[in-house]
Amino acid sequence: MTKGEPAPRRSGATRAGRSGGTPPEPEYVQLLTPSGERVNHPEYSVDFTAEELRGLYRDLVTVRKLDTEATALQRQGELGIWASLLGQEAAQVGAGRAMRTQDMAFPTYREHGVLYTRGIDPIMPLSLFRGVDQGGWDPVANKFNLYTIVIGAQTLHATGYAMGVAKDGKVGTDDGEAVIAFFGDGATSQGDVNEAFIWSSVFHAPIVFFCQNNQYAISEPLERQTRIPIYQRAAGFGFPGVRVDGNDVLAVYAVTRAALDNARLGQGPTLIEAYTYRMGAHTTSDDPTRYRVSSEVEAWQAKDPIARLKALLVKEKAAGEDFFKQVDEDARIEAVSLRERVLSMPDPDHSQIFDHVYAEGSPLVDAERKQFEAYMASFEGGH
Amino acid sequence: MTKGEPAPRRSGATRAGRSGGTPPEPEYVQLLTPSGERVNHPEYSVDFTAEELRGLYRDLVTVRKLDTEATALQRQGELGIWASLLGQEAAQVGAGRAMRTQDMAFPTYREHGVLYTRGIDPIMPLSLFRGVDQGGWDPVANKFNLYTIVIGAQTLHATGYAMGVAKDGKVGTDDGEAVIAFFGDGATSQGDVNEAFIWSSVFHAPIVFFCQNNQYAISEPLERQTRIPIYQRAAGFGFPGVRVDGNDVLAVYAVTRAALDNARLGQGPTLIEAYTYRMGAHTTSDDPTRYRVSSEVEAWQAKDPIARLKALLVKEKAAGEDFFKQVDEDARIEAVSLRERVLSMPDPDHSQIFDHVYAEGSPLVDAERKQFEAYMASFEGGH
Amino acid sequence: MATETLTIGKALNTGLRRAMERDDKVILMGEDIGKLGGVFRITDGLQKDFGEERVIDTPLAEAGIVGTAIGLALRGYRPVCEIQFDGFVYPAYDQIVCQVAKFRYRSRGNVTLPMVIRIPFGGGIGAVEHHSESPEAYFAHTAGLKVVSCSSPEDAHFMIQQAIASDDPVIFFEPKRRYWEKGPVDTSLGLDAAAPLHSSRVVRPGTDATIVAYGPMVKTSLDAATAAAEDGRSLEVIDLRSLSPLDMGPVYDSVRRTGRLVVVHEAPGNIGLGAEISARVTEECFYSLEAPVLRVTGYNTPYPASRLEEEYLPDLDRVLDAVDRSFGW
Amino acid sequence: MATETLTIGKALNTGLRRAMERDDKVILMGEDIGKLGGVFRITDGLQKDFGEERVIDTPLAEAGIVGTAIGLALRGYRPVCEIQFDGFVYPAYDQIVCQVAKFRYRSRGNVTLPMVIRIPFGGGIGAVEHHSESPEAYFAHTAGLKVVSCSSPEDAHFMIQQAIASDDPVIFFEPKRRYWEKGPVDTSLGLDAAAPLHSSRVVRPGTDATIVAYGPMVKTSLDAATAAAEDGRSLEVIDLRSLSPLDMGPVYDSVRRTGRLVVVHEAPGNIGLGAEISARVTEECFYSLEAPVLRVTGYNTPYPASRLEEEYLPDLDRVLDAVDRSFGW
Ligand SMILES: Cc1ncc(C[n+]2csc(CCOP(=O)(O)OP(=O)(O)O)c2C)c(N)n1
Ligand SMILES: Cc1ncc(C[n+]2csc(CCOP(=O)(O)OP(=O)(O)O)c2C)c(N)n1
Ligand SMILES: [Mg+2]
Ligand SMILES: [Mg+2]
Repeated sequence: MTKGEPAPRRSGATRAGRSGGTPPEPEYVQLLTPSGERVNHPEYSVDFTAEELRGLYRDLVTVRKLDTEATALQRQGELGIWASLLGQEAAQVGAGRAMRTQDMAFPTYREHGVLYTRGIDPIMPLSLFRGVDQGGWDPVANKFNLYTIVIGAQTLHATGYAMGVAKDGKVGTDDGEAVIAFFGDGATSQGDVNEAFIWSSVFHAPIVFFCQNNQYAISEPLERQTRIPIYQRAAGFGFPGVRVDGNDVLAVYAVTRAALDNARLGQGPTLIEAYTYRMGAHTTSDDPTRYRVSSEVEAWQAKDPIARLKALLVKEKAAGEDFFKQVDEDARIEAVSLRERVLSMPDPDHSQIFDHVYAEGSPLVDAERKQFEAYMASFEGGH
Repeated sequence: MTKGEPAPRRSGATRAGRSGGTPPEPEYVQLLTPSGERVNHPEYSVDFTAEELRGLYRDLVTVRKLDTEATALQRQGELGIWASLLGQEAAQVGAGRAMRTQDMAFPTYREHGVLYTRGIDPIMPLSLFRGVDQGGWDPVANKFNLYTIVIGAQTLHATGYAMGVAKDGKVGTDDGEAVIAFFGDGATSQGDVNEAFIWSSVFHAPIVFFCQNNQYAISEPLERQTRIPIYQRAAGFGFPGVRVDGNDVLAVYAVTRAALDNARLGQGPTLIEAYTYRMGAHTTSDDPTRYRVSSEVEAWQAKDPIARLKALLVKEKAAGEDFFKQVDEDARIEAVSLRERVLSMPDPDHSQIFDHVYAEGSPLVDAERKQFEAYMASFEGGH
Repeated sequence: MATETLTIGKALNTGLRRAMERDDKVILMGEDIGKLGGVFRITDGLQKDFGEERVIDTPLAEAGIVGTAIGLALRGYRPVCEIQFDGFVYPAYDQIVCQVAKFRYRSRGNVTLPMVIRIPFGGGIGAVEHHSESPEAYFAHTAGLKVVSCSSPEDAHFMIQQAIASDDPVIFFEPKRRYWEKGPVDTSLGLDAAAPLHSSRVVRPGTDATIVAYGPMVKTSLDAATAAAEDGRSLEVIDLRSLSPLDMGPVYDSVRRTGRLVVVHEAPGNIGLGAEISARVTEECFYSLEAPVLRVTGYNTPYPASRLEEEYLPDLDRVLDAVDRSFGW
Repeated sequence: MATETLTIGKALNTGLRRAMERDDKVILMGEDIGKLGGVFRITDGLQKDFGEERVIDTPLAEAGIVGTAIGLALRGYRPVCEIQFDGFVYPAYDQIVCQVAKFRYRSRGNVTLPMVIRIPFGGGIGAVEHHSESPEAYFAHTAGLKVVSCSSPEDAHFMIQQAIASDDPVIFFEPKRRYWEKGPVDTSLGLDAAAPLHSSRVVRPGTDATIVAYGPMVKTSLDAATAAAEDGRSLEVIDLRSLSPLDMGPVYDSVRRTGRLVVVHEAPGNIGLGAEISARVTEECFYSLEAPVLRVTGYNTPYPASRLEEEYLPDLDRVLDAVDRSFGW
């Protein structure tokens, strides 16, 4: 992927090449059709080497495999719940790979694919969903915040962090830092998210708002949140919005890279709407048959993000059967390792209840810890 | 004022006729220049009879006079604080008179002019600012909600009320009901206000969002809240926004009437930005010399809403000296009466502390009331 | 008589249905309450039967839910808001504390806001963070709100109807870990037959010590009483039912008889309901108390990861331990 | 030694200035804190001297203030947020309760959030609604937050610096009706010379009964003690200073000596700080108490119109009345 110049700033989306399929696709930036054709785009064309394309493919497959394994682990009672990214791999891998090392991400609870691209051990979110902890990684050191479950809250954290980047003088040059905030279509209704738009606009913060519009907030379809396309929200706050085919990893990469580079160069925020679909349930606790028809899911199946990249690789002879097999096999091994490590994950020590409540301690917590330990010890005494 | 057809829906403002003065005026709908010239507008022209113009003039003068009296009462220690509308008379009278009897308003703490047009006794807000009560009028019966001090909160109440109007089937016809929510430029930054935009758009509620952009939120100038004109916020939520010269009572009337009628006819929300200026302090507790220069205030003085209507009335020979004198005299008498009634306003009875906490009572409040009464009685016993 | 065996969840559902049948101004608002029937299915089938105008899937914003409900109440509706989980009520906190709680007072009685805000609360379901909170003290400390919690199918069925019929705003805490507990409900009875909404109740008489609990901890306390009985100790268990206002009469009566009181709740103890009950009981029953009022509560830490919640939450053993300590005073 | 006579407001201002001089990561955020210096002028002159990058006039949105402050803290800053009035903190409640309070815990200590949220609180200034609230119990009940309140210029000056220096998030309640009270402050002293931030303190020794208060009610309690002395009654007054965690040691010591305790605060009594103190003191000093702990608080109603606040708020007479009742028990 040639780094290229940051794309010029733009508001609104352009009409993308329409691929043959029904139903009609919405207007968005697309560089790779569902059938695997490359499409040119006047602003967002990026050259990818064969190796880079294979790398993205590997990411997509691995991320899906790990996610599928997590879903299986939940079904077997090893996780309390799991929020699957199935169908959203391209949006997450594209955005994650578009980040530069120095960039900081603020995820929701579903960004396992982004987490993977940040080089964080994919076991990390599983301890959270297993109930062992509430996020085991160091968010600042890893430049990837803790998962945030309260809808929209992280967009303000991201904005503040980006204000700090600007305060540190880390914008305006090629090696500047940018921030990316992830959230869903449902989240756009929260006050916090709209306040984040306001703050980042007023303070001209180096931030990209990356909305995965997966068409649903649990059971509620998009029209419960907005009457107009989400990317157009940005116009009301004075910064550009763009819609991208969220199942097209190349387009997501290109659009996100451009927006991040704009941010790091001091050109302020961008809202990206990655138009995609949640192929599975909201979480493993959800029953989507109550609120959507299978024909809808099938229609989206035809736009699968992995199939189209594979088609491209095959068509361009950038990869052969061996490669695909190897990727599958490597992903399988990673999944097996993940499973094994989950199964052998120790439960937290009970006294952890009282750890890290305060940096500088508290007599109340100390006293309760003591009582608790004495109480627990009383059982050992032979009750 | 001929009722006319509701104006067609539009997004954004049109370039208004520029009147001679410097500095350049922003783009907004204007029907009457600061020097008192009528301007035609392709969408918002309304015919006013001479009597109607005189009526609006009388409103403006009266409202200003009562407001000035309240400020004086505060200076003399008769009110705890006062939030003056000085400079915003046209925005408030124009919007208030554009409402039909059946319409419902949700004010902030500064809408004394709107309150006046609703036919509510202007003494009402003074008891609040005196500390005698927290709003003495019946908001539902008067179709004018209690003043809301928590910035932005009322916009959601207005939206819910408007949803109720629609639920009641009171939209779609000429005698339908519409709702108007008032708020300031600062309020546009609150999550609540943006959620109100979302809700009213999604539920297609019969509501007009009326933002008085008086250029300041206490000491903070507009650019602390937004980088683009406020009326453009609406575009991000899928409904029209329009900017109007807020010191031009005719334009405010026309634009608000059109938006309210659109709402009552089932065409959903509109955001109006009334571009105006807070000529006085934020409240009597404020010291604007700390944050703005007098030349700015003077420039706005030249756009005074009352002077321009008077100029028109004179030019069109719609009113003579007698009329102006009479209006001043009537306003003076109203102000004197206001003052007298404030001075003779009884303090609330102490036991009111315990009134109206609950509709169905509470043993805790009852017990405290009893204790309180016994305690108070103990002093009468001759302490 | 038409006594059925219902779960608490189903009893709430039938209660909501009755309320909607009784008064067509009753409307439900919340996230995913329509086709999905809510994540706990408490509103299951209600949109199908009453339509989208009365069972409203809202945008995803809690301030919006409560704020627009206020407007709907001003317009004459009786909105019943569902907050999906305890941990998600805070975006609506400003609207609840500054607007819902104060509207009547500010308007000198001109405005009546008959609203119910339903909140599934408490832990013990193995959930991730923000799904197991017990925020009731925040609301019970707020004058102008009424706050209740049910602990049995029967109470669930009638209390939700009473809350909706009340002209005061009511925060209605549902013990989510007990949604699947079953019990008899005579759904043919009218509201007159039910105990007053704001009354507490002795749910198990006893003579040696008193346990006060509400919501999910009522069952825990009853289990503790059963276990204690095996050791020959007779515990009286009182279900508060109303968290604001508190109905302290039955508590005082009981403590005057037993001389010992343990208060149990999941919320952290510090400045929780237990503190208030302790303070009042000490004031009213000063000379009857054989030991200070003891509290068994969640610890004063954030709610931990779910594999720690068994130790975090009060359970039968901790209740009995407190009873022992009371006797050992 | 450089003892000056400062008001509480000015002492906060000089404390903020010292903290900003000491550490250039300290930044101030809030509404109208720049040119205006805040509506109470607590930040007067600071933007002029430290620039707009360190004293930030924010958009008008409290969730935004606290939410972005979290991000700035993650980035290594030490944000000090001003909430303009007590009644306007609620839009930020979700960010405070779910994020600020829990971030360290959730991250197993990986994240440190050194933030201060300053809130002028309490009544008695003749203001309109939402400007006289006492919301401290909401925060003190929340595990993960620390909560303090100052009552003298000296404490104001040092406690604000200590709060900023603390690696824990601190909610800092400023007794707004006392902003203009004067007292000596030795501004040349470093933080080491000051009492620990989370310690309570006997501010007037006495032998007959104990009064516990904080913030604006410390002066009221001291005045009551002076008046009681004239009647020959010796009251010990303790300033809590830290509302979470509570430093109960000095309170227990005192009550063990006096046998009587009255807790005073402006916030409604129901589930307030007074309840917690009553519960703890009763548990720790059960056999020392000659009478139950009594509470003198704001009534359990919304804060009334200002012409009623004199009766609504605890004053010297109500404190003395409670002391009398304690002696009459
Ligand atoms: C403040 C808040 N309210 C409610 C919830 C419960 N909840 C969890 S996920 C979700 C839907 C989110 O939808 P969206 O933003 O589109 O993200 P997606 O799950 O589709 O990725 C809801 C309502 C929550 N987590 N936080
Ligand atoms: C939630 C909230 N935060 C802060 C305040 C304090 N405050 C009162 S008025 C005001 C400025 C409002 O500005 P704007 O919305 O422009 O209205 P204006 O006063 O100019 O009419 C502020 C910050 C408040 N009332 N409510
Ligand atoms: Mg979604
Ligand atoms: Mg303004």
